[in-house]
Amino acid sequence: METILPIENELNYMILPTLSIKNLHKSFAANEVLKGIDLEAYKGDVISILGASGSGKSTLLRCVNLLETPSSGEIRVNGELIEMKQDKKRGAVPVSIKQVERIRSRLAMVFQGFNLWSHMTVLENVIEAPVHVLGVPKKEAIEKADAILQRVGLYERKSFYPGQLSGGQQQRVAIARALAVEPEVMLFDEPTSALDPELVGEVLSVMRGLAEEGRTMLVVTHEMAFARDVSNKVIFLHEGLVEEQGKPEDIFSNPSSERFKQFISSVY
Amino acid sequence: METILPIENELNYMILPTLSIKNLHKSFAANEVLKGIDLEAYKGDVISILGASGSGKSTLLRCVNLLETPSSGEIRVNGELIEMKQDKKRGAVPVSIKQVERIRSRLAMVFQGFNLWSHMTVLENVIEAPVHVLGVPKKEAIEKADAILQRVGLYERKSFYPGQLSGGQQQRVAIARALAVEPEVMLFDEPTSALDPELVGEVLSVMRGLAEEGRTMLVVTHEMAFARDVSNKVIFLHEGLVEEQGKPEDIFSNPSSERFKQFISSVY
Amino acid sequence: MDFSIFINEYQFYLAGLWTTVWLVALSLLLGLFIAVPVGLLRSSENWLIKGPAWSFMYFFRGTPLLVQLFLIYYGAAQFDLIHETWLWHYFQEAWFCALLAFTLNTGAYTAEIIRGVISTMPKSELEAAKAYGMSERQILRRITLPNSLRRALPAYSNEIIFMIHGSAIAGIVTIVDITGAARVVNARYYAPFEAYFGAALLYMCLTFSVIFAFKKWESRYSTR
Amino acid sequence: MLELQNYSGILLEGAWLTIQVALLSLLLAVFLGLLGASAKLSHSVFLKGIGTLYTTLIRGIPDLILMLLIFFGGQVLVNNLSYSLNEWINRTLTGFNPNHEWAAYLPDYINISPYIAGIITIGFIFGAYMAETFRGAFLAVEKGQLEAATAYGMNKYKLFLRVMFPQMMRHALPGIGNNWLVLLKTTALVSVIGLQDMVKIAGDAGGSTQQPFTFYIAIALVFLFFTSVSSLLFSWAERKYTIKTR
Amino acid sequence: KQWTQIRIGVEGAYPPFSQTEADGSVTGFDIDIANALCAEMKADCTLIKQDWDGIIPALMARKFDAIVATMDITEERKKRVAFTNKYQHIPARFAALKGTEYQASPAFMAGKKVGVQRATSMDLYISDNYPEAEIKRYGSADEAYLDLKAGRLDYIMADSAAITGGLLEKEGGDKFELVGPKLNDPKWFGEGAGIAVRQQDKDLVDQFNAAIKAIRADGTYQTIQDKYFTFDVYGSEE
Ligand SMILES: Nc1ncnc2c1ncn2[C@@H]1O[C@H](COP(=O)(O)OP(=O)(O)OP(=O)(O)O)[C@@H](O)[C@H]1O
Ligand SMILES: Nc1ncnc2c1ncn2[C@@H]1O[C@H](COP(=O)(O)OP(=O)(O)OP(=O)(O)O)[C@@H](O)[C@H]1O
Ligand SMILES: [Mg+2]
Ligand SMILES: [Mg+2]
Repeated sequence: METILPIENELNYMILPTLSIKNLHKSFAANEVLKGIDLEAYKGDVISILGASGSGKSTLLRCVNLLETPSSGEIRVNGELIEMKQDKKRGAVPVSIKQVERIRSRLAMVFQGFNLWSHMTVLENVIEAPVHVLGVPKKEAIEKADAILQRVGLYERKSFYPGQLSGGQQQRVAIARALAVEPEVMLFDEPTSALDPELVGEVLSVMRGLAEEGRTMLVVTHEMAFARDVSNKVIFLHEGLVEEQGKPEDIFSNPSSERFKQFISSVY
Repeated sequence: METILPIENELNYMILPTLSIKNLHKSFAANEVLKGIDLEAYKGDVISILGASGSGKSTLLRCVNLLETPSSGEIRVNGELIEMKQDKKRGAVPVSIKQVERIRSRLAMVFQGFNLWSHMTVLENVIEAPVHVLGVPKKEAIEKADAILQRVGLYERKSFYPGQLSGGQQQRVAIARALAVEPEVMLFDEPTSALDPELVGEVLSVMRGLAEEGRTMLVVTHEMAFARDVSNKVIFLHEGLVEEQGKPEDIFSNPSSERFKQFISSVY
Repeated sequence: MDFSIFINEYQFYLAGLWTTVWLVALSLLLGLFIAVPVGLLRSSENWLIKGPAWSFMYFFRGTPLLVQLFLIYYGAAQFDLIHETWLWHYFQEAWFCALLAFTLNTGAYTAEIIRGVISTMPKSELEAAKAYGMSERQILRRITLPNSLRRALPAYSNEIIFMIHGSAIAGIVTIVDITGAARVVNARYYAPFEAYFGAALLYMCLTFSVIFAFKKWESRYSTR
Repeated sequence: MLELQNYSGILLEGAWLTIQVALLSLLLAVFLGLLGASAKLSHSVFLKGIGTLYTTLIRGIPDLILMLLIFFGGQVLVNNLSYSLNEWINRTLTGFNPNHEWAAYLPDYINISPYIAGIITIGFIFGAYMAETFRGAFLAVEKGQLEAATAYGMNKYKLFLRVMFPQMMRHALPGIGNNWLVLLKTTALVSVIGLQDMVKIAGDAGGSTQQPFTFYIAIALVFLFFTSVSSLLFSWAERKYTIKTR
Repeated sequence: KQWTQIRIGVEGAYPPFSQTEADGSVTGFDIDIANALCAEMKADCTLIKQDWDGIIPALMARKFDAIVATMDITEERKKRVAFTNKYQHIPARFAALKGTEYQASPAFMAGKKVGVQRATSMDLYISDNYPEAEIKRYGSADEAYLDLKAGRLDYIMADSAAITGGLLEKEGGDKFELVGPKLNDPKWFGEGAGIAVRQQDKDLVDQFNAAIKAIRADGTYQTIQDKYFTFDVYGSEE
């Protein structure tokens, strides 16, 4: 059942970061949303990204897998630099779309609204990328998908369509879909904001499981409790910059930034 | 500005309850959702209704103003019984639709999705019921509406259409519309579930203001903090019955029901 | 191409244009009078009320306008009830037959538009109206109708354009509308391309004015 | 009624012709519609212009006029074109070889029968309406669905085939159904350019027998039958293709 | 150039010259003549049915090479197409309900409803001579007969033989009669009906002219005429 073996965290700090972002800038027209973000994630890291609405959290995640093209900066996945060049009209653009597609297939995004493909069953959603992007033989992909679905507790629903599932179930399918590509890094954009409190609990416990397994994860979240209890690093974005960062046990009890102090006090 | 004077709570316990529900049952076909609910709200009461998804919270609220007709049971508003008779085809139906319309005009519902009338401006939404249902002269209604809008901070937007407002603003218009009919009881159905954390804070603070003013309110909510800090009574629905009820300070620290204990522990 | 034809015969075309305009405008107006009650009846739950409205709409939306026109124009004379009574006074006129066919046709289509917007009226807004104690009639007058009217505009502007297009068949039953004029000009000069091109230009002016007017009207609502 | 029986054979043939014309035009319309929608959605200003011109012009001109224009004007255009191409080839060849003898390399005329003209015209007209339907359907596909595909590394082509197209069809189906019903009724107009379809036959028969009402009501019923069957088929298809929900 | 393959346009709604049968085939005087001419010329002919309205444009658009459809040889048409010699010549007449008065004066005809087939020589005649009349133009003569019977028209005007064959001798035709004089003023009605071809196809005109002469001479024409008419439809020999 266990498809990925947990790896000791300490060991990995000595080797390459799985994901490294250097001096990332992103503007929409005249509006500079990200003003130089640095971030490194090592294998097994679970990084929570906090910030007020509009602070650029989603934009940051979307830049990582190039759903948005950054204005400037460096992104490396497992040491491989995504090559970019300046284009007069469109700003920075990737040099090789092939490379981007390959790198995207190693990152997996779990969208806020899940974005499951509504014309495919649960199983089809999960095997789509392995079969049609990675070229895994269909039979093999199904076997693996079955195992993953079992794990997130959805094996019985595998021939349902997304519209027939509850929010929490859809969220778990989205996670299963992401797991199926054995990603280097999983990106979560507010994975619980549309769920009711009981479902929130359900989803967070699945994510906690992934963390324990040693998955590398970037999680945009409003759940302080999750940031505090599950992640090993917290980043607080404010006005396009990393305003505060550190281990959760440190920064929640001892915030250095005024703005962060205010932020955590305003959240119920 | 202050249109309604706060009244001492203690005084009111001696007189009639504003809203009283006795042994309310409601079935959809074979599915009995409410299995005998009793509830009394006195002037100035703020009652939070908690419960898992599907436990019948919305159904209860909708029965109160007869958007659903109860299968059996008694509903009294200010002592006046809503008369019902048994109809072979449709179950219990109100005897006099006139009476129902009159009683509805004394209750005001704030819907989860706001349900503002999209073809009317903010001001028109607010004066619609006073002018066309209660027969208040238009000029007078506008004056009062202006005062209410000022209070919820939307006076400047009064000639906007709902589609031009943000979620939090729409929510406040919905509250203003409810206030304008000077209702005996305000019914809120998950007033914050669709909002982001900062807007949640904004809306809750408006509601807290209403509570301090001595409004009678029934609030279906997932916000434990609201239930704890603002309401003076909490009801927990489970399988169609009131499983736990009491003052928030008592039941949160000292829940008697196993199920309620579990429910509050699952909520972050 | 020889555009002198179009220039020589422009008065003829203008007369045709006028015929098209009043024929279509009058049909639309009368059609609307039929459509509102029929659309409301069709929205009823009761089959006794809904049935006749349904059959009317079913027939006129299910068959070609051309066939409807032929049925009325050529078919009417087959019935003594029409042919031998005062009714014939009207039915013998081609314009009356065309007006009747167009009116019934657009009436049926417009009724469907009305039924559609009423049935897609946001339930939530109706519930809000109920919750504030409005009576059924008040809800219809204050909420359903004004809200629906606005949503019906785009579909109705389409219906007007279809009606302008559809009216081109009036020329087939001796009416000298734009198409009729083009046919006569074609017959006179044996120059179909020029004759029909002229007609096409006039129709384009008509439809684009309608589209433009409705864009203006709709833009008043667009930001809401 | 006897007359109706006498003519029933040829009326049925006419009905069959109506169906053929309608189906073939539908095919052409879907093809042109996809092209038109792609053009309108493309980033090229030129293609966009062509697409917009196409859909706008068609919306401006009645079907009947277009039909007359294409049937008569189009024929003249095509034949003059092939005629002058022939001339041109011959002249060039004479340039190389003065002894060259004039010959028709392209057909001297291309006969556009009312059948073909009807199909082309109706297909061309409804291609424009289909283009609008498809464009709307493409735009109705949720952006998130496409982003998910991009995020999982699909290329443009796979994205179109695996996600865009199947999702688009679902949004397009009601529009296609509507267009089909209108198209079916528009085939009645081909009688005007002389095709022996139901309407034309009913007209001729009504004229000869002096019972136009009988014949027209008969074909009205046939049309009702066609439209009803189509509606049933389409609502079945829509049910089949709607995304399943709770 | 000798033509061996000829496509001929016919109308199919102008009995007895051409009419459409219940099975969809076309028959009539024009059809028989066309077939006889083709046999005479040893040409392979295809008959193509075309509404009167578009028959000349269709010829010019090369939909077919010749028109055999009782088309009067008029100056107006000669500007567009070439004609063979006539192959028949029948005067035009008015028809109306029995007992209807008719006077050949513009004042009398003012406001009267007259039906004609669009783009015929009759159309032109009425337009020029009775501009005050309410002229209703139809795509085919059959449609005009229908409206006359229905009472929408006071008069119709067409070739006398066509009226006889298409209206008077048909069911319900006994209520109507021909009125007014025979009309054959060459100004409007030309010198009879000929076969129209494109102006550049002079060789085809010659071919047809020879064939017409031949079938007149060998009795084929007479046989065909007797099948449809009891009188001479050719008129005087040139
Ligand atoms: N495509 C875009 N074009 C222009 N501006 C954009 C675009 N996407 C985002 N922005 C702007 O960038 C800023 C950051 O947006 P982003 O979605 O990253 O915020 P966020 O931190 O995810 O907020 P939330 O918590 O509300 O999701 C906002 O001010 C937004 O208006
Ligand atoms: N119109 C209806 N017809 C049939 N069943 C219904 C209807 N409305 C509600 N129900 C059922 O009644 C039960 C209670 O529904 P209700 O909407 O009251 O739940 P709730 O407590 O408000 O849940 P949530 O927190 O998800 O809004 C559910 O099982 C639901 O399926
Ligand atoms: Mg975001
Ligand atoms: Mg609810």
